[in-house]
Amino acid sequence: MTEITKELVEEHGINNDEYKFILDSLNREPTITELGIFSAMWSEHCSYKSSKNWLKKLPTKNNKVIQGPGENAGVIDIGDGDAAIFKMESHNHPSFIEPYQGAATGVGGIMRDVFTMGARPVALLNSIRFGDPKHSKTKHLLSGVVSGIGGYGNCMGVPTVGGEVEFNSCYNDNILVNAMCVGVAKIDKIFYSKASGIGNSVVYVGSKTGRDGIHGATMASAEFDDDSDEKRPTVQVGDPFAEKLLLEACLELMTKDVIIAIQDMGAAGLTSSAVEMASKGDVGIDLNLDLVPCRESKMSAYEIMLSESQERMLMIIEPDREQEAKAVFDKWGLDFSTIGILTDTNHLVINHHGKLKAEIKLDILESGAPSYNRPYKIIREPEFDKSKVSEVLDSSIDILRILINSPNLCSRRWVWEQYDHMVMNDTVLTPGGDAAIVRVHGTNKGLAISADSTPRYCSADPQEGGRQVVAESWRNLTSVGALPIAITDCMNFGNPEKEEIMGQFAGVVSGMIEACNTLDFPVVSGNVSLYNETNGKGINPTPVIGGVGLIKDLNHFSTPLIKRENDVVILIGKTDGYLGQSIYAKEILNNTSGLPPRVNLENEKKIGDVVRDLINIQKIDTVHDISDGGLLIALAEMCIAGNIGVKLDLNKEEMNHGFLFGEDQGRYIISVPKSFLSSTIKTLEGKGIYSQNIGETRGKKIIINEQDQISIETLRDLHEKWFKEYMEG
Amino acid sequence: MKALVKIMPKNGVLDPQGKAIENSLNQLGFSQVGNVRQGKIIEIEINSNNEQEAKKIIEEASNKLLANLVIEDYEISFLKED
Amino acid sequence: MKALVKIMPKNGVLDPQGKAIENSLNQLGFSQVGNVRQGKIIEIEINSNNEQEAKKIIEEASNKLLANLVIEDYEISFLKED
Amino acid sequence: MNISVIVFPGSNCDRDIALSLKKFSNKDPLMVWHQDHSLPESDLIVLPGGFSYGDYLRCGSMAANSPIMKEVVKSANNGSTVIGICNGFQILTESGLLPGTLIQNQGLSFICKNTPLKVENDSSFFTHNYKKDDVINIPIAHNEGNYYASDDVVKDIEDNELVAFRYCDQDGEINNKTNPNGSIKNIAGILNKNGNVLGMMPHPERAADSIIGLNDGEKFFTSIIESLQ
Ligand SMILES: Nc1ncnc2c1ncn2[C@@H]1O[C@H](COP(=O)(O)OP(=O)(O)O)[C@@H](O)[C@H]1O
Ligand SMILES: [Mg+2]
Repeated sequence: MTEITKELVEEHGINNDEYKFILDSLNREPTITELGIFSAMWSEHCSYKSSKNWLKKLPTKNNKVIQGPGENAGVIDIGDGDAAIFKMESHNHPSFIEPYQGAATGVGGIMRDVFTMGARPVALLNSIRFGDPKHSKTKHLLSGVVSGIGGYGNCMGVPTVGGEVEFNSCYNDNILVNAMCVGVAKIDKIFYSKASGIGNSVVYVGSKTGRDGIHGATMASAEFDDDSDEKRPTVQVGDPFAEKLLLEACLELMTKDVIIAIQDMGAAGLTSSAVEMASKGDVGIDLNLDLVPCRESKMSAYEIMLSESQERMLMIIEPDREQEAKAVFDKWGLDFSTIGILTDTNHLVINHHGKLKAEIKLDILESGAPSYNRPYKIIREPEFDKSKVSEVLDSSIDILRILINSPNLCSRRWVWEQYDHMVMNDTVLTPGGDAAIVRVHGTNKGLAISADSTPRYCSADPQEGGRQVVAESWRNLTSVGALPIAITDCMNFGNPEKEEIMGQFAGVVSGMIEACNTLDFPVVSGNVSLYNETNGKGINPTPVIGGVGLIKDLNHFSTPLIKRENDVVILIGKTDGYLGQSIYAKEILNNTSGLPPRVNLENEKKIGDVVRDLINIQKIDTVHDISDGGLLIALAEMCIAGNIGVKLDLNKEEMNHGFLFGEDQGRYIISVPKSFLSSTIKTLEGKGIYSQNIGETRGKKIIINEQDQISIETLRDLHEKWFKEYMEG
Repeated sequence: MKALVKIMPKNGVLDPQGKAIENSLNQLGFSQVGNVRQGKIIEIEINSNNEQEAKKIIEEASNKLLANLVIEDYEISFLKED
Repeated sequence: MKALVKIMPKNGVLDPQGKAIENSLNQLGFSQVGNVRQGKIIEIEINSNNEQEAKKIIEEASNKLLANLVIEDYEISFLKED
Repeated sequence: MNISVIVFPGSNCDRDIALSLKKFSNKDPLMVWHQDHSLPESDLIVLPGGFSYGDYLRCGSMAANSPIMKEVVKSANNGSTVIGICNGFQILTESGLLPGTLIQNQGLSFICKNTPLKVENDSSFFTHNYKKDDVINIPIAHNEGNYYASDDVVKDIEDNELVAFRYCDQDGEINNKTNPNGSIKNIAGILNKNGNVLGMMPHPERAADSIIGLNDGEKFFTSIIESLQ
């Protein structure tokens, strides 16, 4: 028997107090298998020990939420008996170690979270962040991650419809790979993970268990250092084909009334799925590991319990329905094995080769899990220093040329053309818009989905940043005409044991709470990834928001693409020309300090609600929100997409870089046929919303006050140039 | 000289392709077929008469580019020109 | 017994992967590297002590499934158990 | 009129193509499982897109060896009409119903985009509602769509006017720049000599729905349904 030494306990990431609690609760020393189980369950990744006291303050309910956080994914009501089920998850560290497989298995994992609840996945998104483009690893990591995401999603036949890509040197050694999946199910056919029925069978289905990713859960929570290369555990390799079969088999079995509870084996594999299912149902669980289908010979109980082999699920079913269930998995050529039973002991009991390997009272693992109120300090940047702005003499068009061809504003076509974004034939709005639109199959309604974060704002002012990320997601959904319903989030931060990092977390969450409340946009699922830090250098705080909204009638939605000449271009929302934390400040002024633009949440809501009405009721079909890069970038994107120019007519005070490139929040650009103009203005004025006509759609150029101009063709070439040249050069 | 780099998935690393081929062969009635693993082979013409030197070059190329050492092992051999 | 099937693109058949590797190696400064071709290698455990028989089986498997004779050639060899 | 759509493990455009066929024929196609040893009576057999058997080994190679493909090959050789789209095209070449093969895209990555095609053959069972030299926009989505065949095979295909579609640009130009994947002679789809088997990489089922915003694939379906009537 393995001796449990102090070092071994430490290696498992369990601190002194935690270990003492284990000894006291068990009244004996743990076995090595038990130590592994504690280590996995109490890792930051599974236990949320640094974050849960903050997370529980987030609003999680509105009249559409069916299931908030706590299940495999969140569930909202989208009408007609349909539910949308969604979640986002990080796979940051694995993707840094092996970009292709790390990203691929991230996509595989998030899809299982969704179909384990009975939903067919209908859309994938990804939010990916890399270091400086000039950093030696960036290109390799990016190309591996993108092909991994595509490799898995494409094979599954689920369209990847949106996402975001950012470059920033803070991610040089800590890339972020967050994947989101949205599925659709019938409300009365949703499956949950709460085990029930003493004597019911615990059934393992899917691929066999190997030594993949053992200690993956602890790895995901441990800071990297320079010799992480050495400690590298076996990487998980994804098998999208196996997952496609698993998906079809699970959905087929779910049409029958056989499954009592089901959960995928994600981080911490069999351990977390068994413990969580039993704990939720307040029952005990006995497992016989001899019955677990293994890929390798001589796997130990420790290894079987902690393996993170992919494409596996755990189900609870009644013993007399096993044959019926097995027939389905046989048809799809997947393993099916009854590996245990539910008991009334409230213990997790594990046997292997006729020996007792673990016996732990479940509430020690779950409610006994540590939870920390870590000290925090919220740090904000000083006010933005405007004095240098006036020194910039370049013409607006010259600046537009630079920005539209810069790493963070150029087109991401190189990325999304590698993703099948059309399979399933329901992608109404493909990548390139503010939000993707996916038709709910067989209906005339659509889901609008987007994934967003603005880490530089969060870093400069965590609370303002927290408000902004939620508002931006809401705005992106609103821009296509959807009613935003709820979000999933993925909170990527540095080491929470540092006060200022914990302060970022606390600040961002507080800001998010305000925005979620005001915008009635609650959080229904999410994920936290901490310790994104190498050699003491953390990433920018990066809360990625995955928003989902509903378009009731697909005859009316809008896109940024300019559709006609002679439309009036209207800028909605007040422009102050604030340049703090803008892309302009970074790229042109080389200034990354200063506060980000403010978000006025009440105003945000008022404006967005009217924009949505304009789309749904007054049939405005061309809308774009203003985000990174400001007004002129947003206009350029609209012109490029529609291949129609705009003649801008600005007054003198507006002819400055602040007006054209500032990132004031809560603004939209719409393009309105003249026949709709008076009713549009009336609606806006009626609600007391500031708007101004800034020009007309016309020709093939952007022309500012008859002086400066650039052709759409040139703009498009610039927009498409950087990414392709970077990756292929 | 021609170098041959044989790249196989590391022991213990899942090899979905190999597994799929194995299943397919079994279904086609090749009952004698057991475990199957799939790897890559890369043939490189190299301008050198010195096997020692060539080996060093190919090793470097394998480490840098050809093999993914996180999940793959490689083996180098040489074919003399014919 | 373990059979090794080495599958290479036929001469004259386009090999985009080989070409891409060649370009990358040249870009990385491996100036001695000439033509590169990429193929597959499939390791098959086979339940037979008779190399003759095993070879027949593997040949059949290669013709039927493992290789696409329109564009690929294959070569079979055997590894003795160790 | 009976249409059969063959479903392989890993097929993922089976539902999409079935829906398009239903839309134009008003009848649900039969979904046939790869393990079946007999084909239902069918006027048209469709091999859908996707990643049959994970596309492991070579795309389409394992599907070509499945029990149902024996029946499909027999039936095609007896004159039944067969369409293979994307992965289905790969299965058709792997099973010898069409010449040549599809190798990895020249750029080595998966490509999903709406692509202009030039209609080359406007008299076939599958394409007669188009006019020769029409430029139509149909999405592609593949990693191995680079059509390859030996010179004499290509000559034979061209001499017999068996090229159905070629990749081009919006003006119908056919050259290297308008070739998304490296296919020889920009070939996107071909017919067999008897004209009863068509393989193509582009997905017409993704271009036959006004809400999706693409409809150049409609004539493909109306051609087929009219031919079947
Ligand atoms: N990794 C990605 N995968 C798929 N689509 C992407 C990705 N990155 C960006 N996109 C798409 O490119 C478009 C522009 O993205 P972004 O600039 O982040 O939009 P916004 O400012 O409206 O949030 C969006 O439609 C987005 O979905
Ligand atoms: Mg937007």
